[in-house]
Amino acid sequence: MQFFFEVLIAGLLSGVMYSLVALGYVLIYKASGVFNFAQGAMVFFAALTAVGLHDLGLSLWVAVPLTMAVMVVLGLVTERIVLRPLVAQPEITLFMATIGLSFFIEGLAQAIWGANVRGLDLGIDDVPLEWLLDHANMAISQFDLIAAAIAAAMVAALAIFFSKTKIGRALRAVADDHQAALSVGIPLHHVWGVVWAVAGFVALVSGLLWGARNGVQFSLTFLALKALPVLILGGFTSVPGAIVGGLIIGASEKLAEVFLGPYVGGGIDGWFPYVLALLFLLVRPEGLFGEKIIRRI
Amino acid sequence: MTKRIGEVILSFTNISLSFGGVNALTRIGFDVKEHEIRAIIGPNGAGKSSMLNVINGVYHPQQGEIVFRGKARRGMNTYESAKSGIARTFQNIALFKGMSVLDNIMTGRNLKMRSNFLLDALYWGPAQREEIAHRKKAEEIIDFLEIQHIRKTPVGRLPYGLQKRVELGRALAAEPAILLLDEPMAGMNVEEKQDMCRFILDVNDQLGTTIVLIEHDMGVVMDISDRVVVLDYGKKIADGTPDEVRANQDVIDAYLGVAH
Amino acid sequence: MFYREAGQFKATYEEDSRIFPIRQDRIVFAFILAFAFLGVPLLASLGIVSNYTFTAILTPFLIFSLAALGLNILTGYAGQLSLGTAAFMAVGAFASYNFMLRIEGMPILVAFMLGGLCAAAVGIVFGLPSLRIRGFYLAAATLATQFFIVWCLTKVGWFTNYSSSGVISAQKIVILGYTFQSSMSKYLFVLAVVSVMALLAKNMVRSNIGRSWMAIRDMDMAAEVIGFRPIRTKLMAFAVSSFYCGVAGALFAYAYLGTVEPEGFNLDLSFRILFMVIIGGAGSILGSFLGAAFIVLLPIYLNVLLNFTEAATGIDLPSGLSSSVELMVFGSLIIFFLIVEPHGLARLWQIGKEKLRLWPFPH
Amino acid sequence: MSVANAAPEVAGLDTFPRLLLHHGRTQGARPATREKDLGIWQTWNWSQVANEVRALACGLAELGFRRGDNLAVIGDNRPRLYWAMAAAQCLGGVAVPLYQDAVAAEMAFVLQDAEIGFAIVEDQEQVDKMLEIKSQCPALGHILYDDPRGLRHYTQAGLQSLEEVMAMGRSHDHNQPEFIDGEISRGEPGDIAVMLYTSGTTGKPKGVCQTHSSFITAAKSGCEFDRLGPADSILSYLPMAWVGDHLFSYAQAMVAGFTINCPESGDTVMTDLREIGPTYYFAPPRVFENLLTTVMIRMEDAGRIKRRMFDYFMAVARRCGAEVLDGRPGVAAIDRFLYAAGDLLVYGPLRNVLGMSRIRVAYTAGAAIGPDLFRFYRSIGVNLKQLYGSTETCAAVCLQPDGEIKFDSVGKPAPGVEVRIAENGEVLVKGKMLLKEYYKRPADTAEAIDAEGYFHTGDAGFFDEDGHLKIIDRAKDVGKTAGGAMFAPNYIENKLKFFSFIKEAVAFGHGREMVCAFINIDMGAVGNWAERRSISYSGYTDLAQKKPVYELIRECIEKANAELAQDPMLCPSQVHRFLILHKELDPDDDELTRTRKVRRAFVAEKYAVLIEALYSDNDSQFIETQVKFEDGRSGMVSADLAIMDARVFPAQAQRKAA
Amino acid sequence: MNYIKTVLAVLALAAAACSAYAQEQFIPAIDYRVGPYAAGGSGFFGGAIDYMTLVNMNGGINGVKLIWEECETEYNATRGVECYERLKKAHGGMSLVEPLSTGIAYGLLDRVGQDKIPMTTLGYGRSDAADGRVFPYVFPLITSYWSQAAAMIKYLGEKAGGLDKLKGKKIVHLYHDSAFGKEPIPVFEAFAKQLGFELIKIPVAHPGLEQQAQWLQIRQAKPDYVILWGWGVMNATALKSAQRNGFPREKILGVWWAGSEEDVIPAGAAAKGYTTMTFNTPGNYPLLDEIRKKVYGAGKGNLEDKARIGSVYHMRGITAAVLWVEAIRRAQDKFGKGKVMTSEQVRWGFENLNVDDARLKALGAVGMMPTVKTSCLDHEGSGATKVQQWDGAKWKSISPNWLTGDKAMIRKMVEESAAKYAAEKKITPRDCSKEG
Repeated sequence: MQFFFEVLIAGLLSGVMYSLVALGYVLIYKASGVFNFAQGAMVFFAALTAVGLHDLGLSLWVAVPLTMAVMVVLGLVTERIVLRPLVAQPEITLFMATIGLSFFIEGLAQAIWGANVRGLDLGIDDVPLEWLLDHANMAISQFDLIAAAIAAAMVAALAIFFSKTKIGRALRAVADDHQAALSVGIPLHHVWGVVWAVAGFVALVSGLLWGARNGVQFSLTFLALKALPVLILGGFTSVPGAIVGGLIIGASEKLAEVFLGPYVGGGIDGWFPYVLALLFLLVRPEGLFGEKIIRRI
Repeated sequence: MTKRIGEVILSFTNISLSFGGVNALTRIGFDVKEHEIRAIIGPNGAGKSSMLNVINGVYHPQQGEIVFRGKARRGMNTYESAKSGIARTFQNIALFKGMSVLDNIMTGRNLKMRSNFLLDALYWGPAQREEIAHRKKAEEIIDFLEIQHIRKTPVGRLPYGLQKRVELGRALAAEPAILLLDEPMAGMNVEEKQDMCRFILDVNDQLGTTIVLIEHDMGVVMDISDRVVVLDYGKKIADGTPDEVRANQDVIDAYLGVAH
Repeated sequence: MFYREAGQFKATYEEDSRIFPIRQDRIVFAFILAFAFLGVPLLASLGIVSNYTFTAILTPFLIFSLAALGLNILTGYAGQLSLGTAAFMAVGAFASYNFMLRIEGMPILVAFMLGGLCAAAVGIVFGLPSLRIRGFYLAAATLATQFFIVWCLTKVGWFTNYSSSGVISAQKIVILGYTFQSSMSKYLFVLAVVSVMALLAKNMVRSNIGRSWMAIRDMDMAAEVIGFRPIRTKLMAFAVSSFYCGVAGALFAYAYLGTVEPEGFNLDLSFRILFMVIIGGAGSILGSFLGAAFIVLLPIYLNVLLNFTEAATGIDLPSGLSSSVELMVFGSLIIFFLIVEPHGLARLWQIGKEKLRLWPFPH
Repeated sequence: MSVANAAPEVAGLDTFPRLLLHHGRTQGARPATREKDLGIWQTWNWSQVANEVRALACGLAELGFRRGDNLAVIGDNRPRLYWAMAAAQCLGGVAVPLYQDAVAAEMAFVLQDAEIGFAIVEDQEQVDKMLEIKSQCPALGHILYDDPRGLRHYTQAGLQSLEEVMAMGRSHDHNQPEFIDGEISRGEPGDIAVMLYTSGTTGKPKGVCQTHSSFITAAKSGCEFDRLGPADSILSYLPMAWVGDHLFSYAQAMVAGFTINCPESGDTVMTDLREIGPTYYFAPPRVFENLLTTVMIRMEDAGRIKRRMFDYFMAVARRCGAEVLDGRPGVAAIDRFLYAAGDLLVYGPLRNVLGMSRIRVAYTAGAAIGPDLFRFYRSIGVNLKQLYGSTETCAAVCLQPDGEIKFDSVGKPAPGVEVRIAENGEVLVKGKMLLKEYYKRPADTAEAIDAEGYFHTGDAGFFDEDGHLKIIDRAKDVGKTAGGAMFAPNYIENKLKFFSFIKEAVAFGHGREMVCAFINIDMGAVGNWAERRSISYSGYTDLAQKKPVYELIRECIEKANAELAQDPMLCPSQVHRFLILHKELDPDDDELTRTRKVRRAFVAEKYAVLIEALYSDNDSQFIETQVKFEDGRSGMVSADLAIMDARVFPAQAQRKAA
Repeated sequence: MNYIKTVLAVLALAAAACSAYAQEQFIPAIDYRVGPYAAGGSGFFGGAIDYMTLVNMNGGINGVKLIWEECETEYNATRGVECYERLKKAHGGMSLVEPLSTGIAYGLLDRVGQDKIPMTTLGYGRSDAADGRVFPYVFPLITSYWSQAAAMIKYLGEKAGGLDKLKGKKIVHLYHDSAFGKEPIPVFEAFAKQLGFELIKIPVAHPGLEQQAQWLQIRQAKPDYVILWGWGVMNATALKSAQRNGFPREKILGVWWAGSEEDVIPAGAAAKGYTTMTFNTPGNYPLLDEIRKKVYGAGKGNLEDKARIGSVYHMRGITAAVLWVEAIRRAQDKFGKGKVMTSEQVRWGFENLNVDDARLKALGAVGMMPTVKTSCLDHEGSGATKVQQWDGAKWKSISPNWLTGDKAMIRKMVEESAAKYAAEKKITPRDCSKEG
């Protein structure tokens, strides 16, 4: 039983990390209806830029805000060059465009910073908490706990941003109804620009955390694959969905791998979250917190 | 010009339908006779569309009985309904936008097609013969509705009025026993309305199709229907010939109420 | 401009419903086919077309076209977004391999058919969720197929005949005693298979089954009301699409790579094929070919072009940088094409053709 | 064309039914009639047509149609209506095609005049008209319709579908197969085959009786002239009641055995033309003009490069196109090369989009055609020619031979036709193709055909040095100005109408000091012109009174004046003042004939106020006019019309002298 | 370097089929410098190109200059095949091919046989290709996965104090869930049976960004050793996860694809103490100095970052190039010095390699790589490996001698597997006794 909890807690903690990545997708999808496949590339780009600047001798305190600025510019430019000309096109086209964008960003990142892998030390030791190890024989990494805290803080910050600031409210209006938002005079492009910038920020945070966890390297772009089932489960448009979905996916994938894996040869955490999400969707086609799709005739 | 109105082919008793506690229809009962034009009218939100959706199996009423051709049914789904000869049009045009007018009308014939996908893939022998036989039928409908000039145009590019006509064509292609028309004249100009009326009357007259139609515009309906049911807030408030309905005080109130 | 349609009237429905109703199109198409079947081999025998063209460009182009065609049936015609194409290809490849391996004297074409059918069966199973799920949710859900199938093929040794490397080595293609060994003969083999299957696909999409797919795609509620059964229609689309992908996968293994590992059929491949469909044009048979050509050829030409530019200008980018620039240009071009014509190259072609037909009038 | 494509030369083929039977026997499998219906070109071959006509004829006979009876045929160009004419002729009856767009009242006159007992009509619309006037036409006992749509509940006596009649006929023919053959053999070439009502610019229409012989002669000479044969095909889209259509779609088709193609509907003529791509084509100048206008308007929207290419090659075509078409020597090699390039890039595609790729011979007639217009079609390789004729002459007096095309002449007399110019300049014609008589109007007949057998055409004209006939105007319209100079209003009007911006013009000057004119602008061309200059307008009346439009028209008139000044005879006819009418002249308002000729006298009377204003010093005039709308209602249109002066030029000859 | 590349590119484009390169031996560089594995690709091919540059600077192979052309594959099999086909006939025909990618190597397996071009797969690819009778054109030089697995067991046995001490021990095989990770399983299973240790197989799904579940299982199992058979990001993640689960890195033994700087740097401090297999001894050698001095000194070095000279991948690339050059040299000895060798002749060279200590000494690479002696039967030629340990800043060799596992056993498995392949593909193995 103790082992079960250990796995569960580990799963929940990884789940938070997944949520963090998923959050970026949700923001953009919610505001502009674009499934931004390039979010993974953005995570990679953000992390690489921060580390690259750091390696040039800047302190993290300078490198991170600088990267933030770069991400905002990237977001705004993307909105202007890629999305605006494609407005009102089918979702799939936009989706494809973001894949093209991800190629571009991946190429750009490597062109600027090279293909070398880099380590990132945020100064948080990724070691099990001694106390827990000693008393409960549970290996819970303090890094994970801190990362979870950061993720939670982020969600809280986003919540405040959405509900308290003018632009945040505009964003919600846009998410609810593009037409309505237009008619009350909210500049749609402006809002989209902001959303992309915010998504860039989310990418930076997840890039830093994941980069510190696994090293800053191209494979960070694969994080998209971890975020997808979270999105399906939680719903593309729901911030709480991303969090809850992440927790469910994280926990279940670990439990499945540990307790189910050995019976089928293991390595199932690649597909298990997807199958889980799929089964879930069969029951609730719009995801956990997604808006119910009403079919009118 | 005499009409051969036949026996009752479709009747409703005590139909009630609700969505999450909101009553859309409350104990509705009326019947439809063969070869007649039966109109369901009422102010917005009166439950007209719900009624139509009940008829062709999109909604399943919680209560009540539907008898179609002497057989009671309640849980019939849309496919079975189509199979048994009920075709319909939609209030907001539901054409297949990516397909041509001809293809849209051909889809209406799908239930009459026997060939399977393997033969389709070969496009040979029976499959081709069948396709051509149905093409001919579709062409007759195109001719009937006078839309020859747009035969191969993708429907998405057509103006609204023509789209409505194509949709009628698609429904007719199924050679239905009962044709349900959901606000066939909504959003049309006077000329288009006249055309549509002519087509509806022609369909009824020449093909003998029973027509159940919903319409918001009372004037048009009164001119072309044989009998009219009036709904208001999900309840039936009148039923009878256009003249009877016109004289009915409840109807006048309901419509005046809307007018305010 | 080159169309002379006046006088090409149709006196029967047979004539009117031909695949190429315009005579000029028929001529051009016949020319293309003749060129592909006779001209290219002839040029090759003259030494103008090299082996490289066959094995590295034409053969993969045709195979990817077939896979894109399969996905196009599902996504472009039936409107069901799928990211599991590579998995269906894998099923086709591995199933064909096993049929060949385990049944003595199995004719290769039958093995391909059976491989395709296995893919179709898998397609039906994984298509079941489409009855309830739509759009991106479905797309993401099809990823389950992608990962699960590849996992299964890696995991279950039987599929790879317990090969220690977990790979399969495709048997020789032998038909009626003739071994398709040379690159040209493999090309011709693939070309024949792809041509026939493209024809069948075209026939399907212009008859009732195709209309049922498009109806479901355009307005599923209305499709149901006029009597198309969504279950049947969607699953049929999944089955046919997967069949095509399965055969493409088998060709990929047999006529192209030779030895494949399950990992070869990864998500990357699925994405590439989806790209072909979208860039080429969803809902267009021709689009599948154009898209495949674009995605297969573009990186090669970019690579060649970049090398050439470097050489011509004397600027020598570090190897890593030039590769990165290549990737950036590729990404940008995709975005560019999507912006210029979101409905794909086929639409561009269509517009161009319309322009030629209306020439000298503007479109 | 191949050898096979030659008109049959068999003796005894002297009536249309015999010709039909001959084709049914000798080229039974070749297409005779096509009709765009249900999405495809339904095709009947000659033997099928022969059978259908037999059935129809027998059916008619069964219903009591007898030798000498007149059969009204009313409707769009439908195969069965053409067959009906043949069926009537089989029985020794006379086909009387009527203009299908005429209102019931107009039809009533013809039905009464021709004592019609049988009418074969197209559809419900025509049936309704028949029923409406039935009481006025007691003889009308049978109304047979082609398209049963909407007629299910019509229970009137004598109303029957053609289908039924033909079924009846088939069994009749089956029972007495010799009947119809006997009837056909009793037919004489001198029998009246068809009666065409002339719309007539004045008075009530007259029935022109034409015999088999006259139409067959006319058709034969035309077919030989242009080597028409069974392989040719034509689009039959002009009113069946019009002599041109009867000649081309019926008589010549029967003689040469070529295919006629009936369009799906009036709206789809252009598409159908393009699909069929006929080899032989006829259209009045108006159609060619509209086509050219469409071409020019559409080219305006083309991209800059394409437009420049188009303009460049059109210039090349103007330079040498007509010469290349005529195969005349003396075209520079470079021009030949450029023309070939142009043919690939512009002319060929243009012919294709206009549906004229396969045309060997195209004719125009009925009104004067502008030289620019004429030259345009010839220069892009369409062998467009003019012919001259009238209902009374089976439309076959003069034809332009290949290679001898002059823009301002109507060609040489057709084989077997004698043409003479009377002293007063009127064109007189004699030949086998002349009418037999005006139906029940001996006085009119005697007036039209003089003792020597010459038919007085009423047109004024003269032969030029090459023996080509030039037509200037209606003889009776040619007048004199107060100064004594010749005044040919039509000539002036046509000159003006050659400008694409001017749709209609009415010139006045008889007995006046100077010539003045009313102008109708062409809504399409001027509207487009205005849009490109961002001049906004609400409708015709508004647009017509715009100052820039007046200036535009003034430029056109001054150009015409300059041309008129070239000819000493016509120099005094230059237009001094003009105004643009506030409404379009309309046949519904009786201002034009159904064939869109101006009813000069009527217009002069209706707009007397305006004419006075033209000859006064006023620069504007108020007018209020009643108009009829399409739905039959009528209303008033009023406007304050501006009047403008146009520059006139001194006569060339005088200047030289001076 | 710049000049050469420019010239080559121009020539390649202008007249690819031309045969004017009489004095140049063409070797393609089918590499990958973008994507998740770019670090490995750029290091390996950087090393190979650096060495070839050096050879040319030193006058080529008996006067025959080497030329090469790069082609980006993005580690994608289709593009790799395209590159191969594109370069196959370039510059007078390729002498040999080294794809450094399992997927591409499989794609080329049949092709090289048909084209008669030898393919080297240094330390990856099919282990059974060591049987030169069935795979005449494939050379898994130095060591295959199976040899490596055997060496691993030998090392762990030594570490435990003798192979017999492994009895009863628990060894986890943590592997990339793909053909690559599964390859050594038969060997481990055979040893587990023979030596009596418990083998626990734990797969990690690609790409392996998240391994908490696997490491919890490992923590639960409390193994004595963990064999890390990983690739790409999986390695760094594994080390980090080991750290967060308190598993000592000293007890992790990585495969050589998990044993480069690129695998440990991202893991930072978590990698310290981690051991892996390698077939180069880390350190500095005269050869490296020569490259530094001559090649980089002249500004012709291929690596952007000079610090990477002598890194694992770089050295591995040099090693590959050394073997290529030696094979060509060997072929020249037989077929004519100073001549350009055909690929068939180069193949013979590969089959008759004999890079002994003397030769290595001449090259300035003694100890950097094991000696290699191939034959018709044995295309591997060595099987010797070393174990290295990450001290937090660099790799250090911790096995003084070259390690070789149970050669006889591996050979038996190779022959069985090759025979099965031959049967499946209907190949008649060569008779080695008849080979020259």
